[in-house]
Amino acid sequence: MSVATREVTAGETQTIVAARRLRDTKTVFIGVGRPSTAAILARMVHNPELILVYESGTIGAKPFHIPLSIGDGELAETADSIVSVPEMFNYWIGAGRIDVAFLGAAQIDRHANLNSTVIGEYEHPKTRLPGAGGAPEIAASCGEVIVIAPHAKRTFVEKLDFVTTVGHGDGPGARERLGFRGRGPTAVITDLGVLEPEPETCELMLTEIHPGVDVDKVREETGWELRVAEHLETTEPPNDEELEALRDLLDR
Amino acid sequence: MSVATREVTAGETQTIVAARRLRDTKTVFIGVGRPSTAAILARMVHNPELILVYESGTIGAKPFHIPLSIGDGELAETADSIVSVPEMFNYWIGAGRIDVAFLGAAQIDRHANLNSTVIGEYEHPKTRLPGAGGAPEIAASCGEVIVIAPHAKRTFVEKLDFVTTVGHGDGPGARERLGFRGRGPTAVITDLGVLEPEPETCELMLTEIHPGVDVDKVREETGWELRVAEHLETTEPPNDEELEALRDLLDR
Amino acid sequence: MAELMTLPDAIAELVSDGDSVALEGFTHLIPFAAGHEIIRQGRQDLELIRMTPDLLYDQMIGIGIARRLVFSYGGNPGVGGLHRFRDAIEHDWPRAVEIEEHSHAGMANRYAAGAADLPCAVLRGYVGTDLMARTTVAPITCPFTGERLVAVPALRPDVAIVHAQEADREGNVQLWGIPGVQKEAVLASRRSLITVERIVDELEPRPGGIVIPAWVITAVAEAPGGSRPSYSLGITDRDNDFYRFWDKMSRDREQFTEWMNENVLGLAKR
Amino acid sequence: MAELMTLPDAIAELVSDGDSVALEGFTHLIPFAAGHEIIRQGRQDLELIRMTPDLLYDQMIGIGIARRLVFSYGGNPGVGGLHRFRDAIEHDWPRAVEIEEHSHAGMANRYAAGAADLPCAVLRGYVGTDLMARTTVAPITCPFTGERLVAVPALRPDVAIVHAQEADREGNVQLWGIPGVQKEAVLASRRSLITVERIVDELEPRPGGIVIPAWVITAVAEAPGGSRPSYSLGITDRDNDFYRFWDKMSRDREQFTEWMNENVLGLAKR
Repeated sequence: MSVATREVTAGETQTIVAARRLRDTKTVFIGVGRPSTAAILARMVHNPELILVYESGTIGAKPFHIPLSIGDGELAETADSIVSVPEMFNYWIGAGRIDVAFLGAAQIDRHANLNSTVIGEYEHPKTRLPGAGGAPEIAASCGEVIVIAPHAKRTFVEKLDFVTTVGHGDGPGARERLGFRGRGPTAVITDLGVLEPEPETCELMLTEIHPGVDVDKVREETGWELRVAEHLETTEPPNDEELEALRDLLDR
Repeated sequence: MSVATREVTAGETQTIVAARRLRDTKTVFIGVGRPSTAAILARMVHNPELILVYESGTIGAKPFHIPLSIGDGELAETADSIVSVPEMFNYWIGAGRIDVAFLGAAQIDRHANLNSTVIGEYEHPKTRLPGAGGAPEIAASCGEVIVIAPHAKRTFVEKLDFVTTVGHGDGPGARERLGFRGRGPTAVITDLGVLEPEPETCELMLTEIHPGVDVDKVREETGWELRVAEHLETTEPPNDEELEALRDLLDR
Repeated sequence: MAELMTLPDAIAELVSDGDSVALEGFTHLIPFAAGHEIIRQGRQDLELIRMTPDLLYDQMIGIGIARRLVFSYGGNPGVGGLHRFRDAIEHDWPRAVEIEEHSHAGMANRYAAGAADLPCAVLRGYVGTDLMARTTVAPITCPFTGERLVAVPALRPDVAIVHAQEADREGNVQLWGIPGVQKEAVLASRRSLITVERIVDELEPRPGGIVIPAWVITAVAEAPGGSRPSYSLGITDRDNDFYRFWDKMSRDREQFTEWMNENVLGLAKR
Repeated sequence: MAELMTLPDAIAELVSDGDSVALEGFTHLIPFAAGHEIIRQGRQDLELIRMTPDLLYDQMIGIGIARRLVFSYGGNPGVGGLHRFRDAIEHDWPRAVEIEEHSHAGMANRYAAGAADLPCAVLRGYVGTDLMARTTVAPITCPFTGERLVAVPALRPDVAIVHAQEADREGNVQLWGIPGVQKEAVLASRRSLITVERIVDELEPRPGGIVIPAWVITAVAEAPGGSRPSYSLGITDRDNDFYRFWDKMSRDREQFTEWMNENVLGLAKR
């Protein structure tokens, strides 16, 4: 199907923007879903040398299809090396060998801290979420973290119900005080735009907005008084190569 | 060459007595030299199911030849499983999975503590020995330890120049106080006889003497007032099968 | 030495009511057949330990045989949540389940400490999170640098159950592909059962092959297809459609119960 | 990413005077060729780290380029002692060498801690021995059980040098057979050089094969036979006769010096 014939969706833009972030990245750590799609797309279009690392222990996986789980057979069959889970977390993640980690979350606060544990009280949750998985140590140790999440008021909240993963904690100096090696979240990529921590305060600020999205809409979908960058960029629209590659990938 | 035509040497008796000790053993941890020869002989004659574990990480090795080093290629080629050195010491030795460990030493005291570090002062040694290797943790963790050493006054000493490896420490209760899991040395097999710790005192006592050896000779070659068992056994002489197997093994 | 048994005999002999049981397999080689046999034999009050509960523990929790759950990620990988796991925690259905949750790094190191028979493991983790106050970890200081680290307690399950591709007749087991924490789980546990796709005369060494010697395994049972809907690399494929199906079907308590009755308990449709 | 270099260039670039250098290989895959190149290039005042110094460090110590030695077993495996190692410690010939010795368990865990970039590792060991007072270990208490354990400090060498069977043109390395602590040594070090028997177009996965990805390696250099008189499983055999020859020859300082001049430094016989 020719590219022209189909509207670009917000999700497509979000995935492509995430993929572009990996242009100069050596190694990326990815969970399943959109992050995995974005990383595979980046290998196809922006950075063929990109090394994909999955927490299942597959290092340098080269999947042709988008895996459903982080441990699909194709990841094992195409990996440069497969290691045990203890080795993955001790020798590879904990040691800080990964440049960029893609993470998702059910709740994000203004300092890019993440909740993937519960909505409501821990003892009597309204919604019990999957939990931490590898996220706390991944966010502490990887070179930088890029959060990928749908932009909605229930996701971008004033206060997390539970701090599963520390982004920038309570602001400047928090990560240093906690002894974290990585720089933490450098961007939150949503279906409306891109938020980046403002250097002085580590507070997420809207720095990029996707084509056709209204700033008020972004403010509306953010649970705190969202700051907007003085020079708000508009996302460069997905080009034909990116769109064709993404749609081809999704059709496989 | 027929067995009859050759005298049984003291060394042959020592090796065969050590091999016999493995008759009902499931797993044995061995260094090189006589211990390795004894364990391979035990697999040939006394216990074909015996599992040989070398600190090089080769588990279930089935060498046809006596290896010179603990890492000879034949050990790797015949092993059921090969693991890294950290895994060997953490998951296998430290966890106490090995029943019997054969150890040697340059000095042994009455409580079967061992020195393989220095003769003389540590700072200015008369003789610098190889050092600890795996011995301290092997002796602490394996089910029991069998020491194999030549019986000589300079080896069986009143006081060690350096405690490299704890046998029975200062006597009863010492191992428990140190938190060791294994029973420690259960026998010291020499070219003159067999010494075993006397239960009440944990002091090595001569319990078995090799054929044709005089007790006074053993006393003479022991650096402390050696106690002799009330009912001193005489070692059952090597039989033809044992001798033929040992000599065949050494000729390979 | 590992004893070769039928799966029913192995479960009957190794797993008792109230045991702490670790059925491991990180996405790959999940021992579904063994878990279903535990359900069929009506074991109760189990402490279920597993990094990623996955569909198997969703089934065991939903059927009501779990007293306690120790885990680090309770999701349906790539699909969403686990509805029986959620229902048990959110609404105590069919019974209340006590939980202890960790991070993957913590759980992996807890198994490694158990395999080394050490009381704890040391790592950098948990700090700054609300998890720290909700789980069993403790601060520990490096005596050389003074750095504050975190200790996690060793895991020592009563029984570990894992699935592998093959075993020989002596009970030596070989698995390949994603190894997860299976070796650690087996070595950390008091008893262990390994189900295998096939029994062979001799294990042929393979790339990525990990051999677990028979003498550290309690029992081996043949269970062809025993990891479905997970997979055994080179022998069966992961049934991704089933993982998607489970997400829809298992939302409803009655549908779930019916499905379990028909497909696991082998009871006739009402 | 690993850079493919000649061995002389790699040593020139990676190893400087005064560096702490770990040339690892547990009996198998000992990087003799790289060690000899370090000697030829006249590096000085090195801190040599290695579980089993073996003949290679006996040569480096005997030639006088070691300022300090960190080790756990300084013997000629199956043959006896190391005479140059002894002479240096007993008589400061050709120079005094500071030593720090550990047990194998301690050294292995020190490398593992380094590979995980943790400041220390915890184990059961050393207690009751005189070693404890002579080396860098520290008591540490399990916060859960109160058990007294021992901590050892992580090893973080400036350079790790190991030998492997093969690498591809991107610098991905595969080794098989006894893996020792090579992977840990490479991951624990600031820089790393891996010498290989051969460079191949593509690494063919093998039983027991361990692949170290190019992106954690600094340099790869082709050095056929580079582990002799140690061995590279499947390619060269261990030269046990040489290990026996070394025991006799190396007892004498002059013979040793002459042998090194002829066979390593490539100087004409006097």
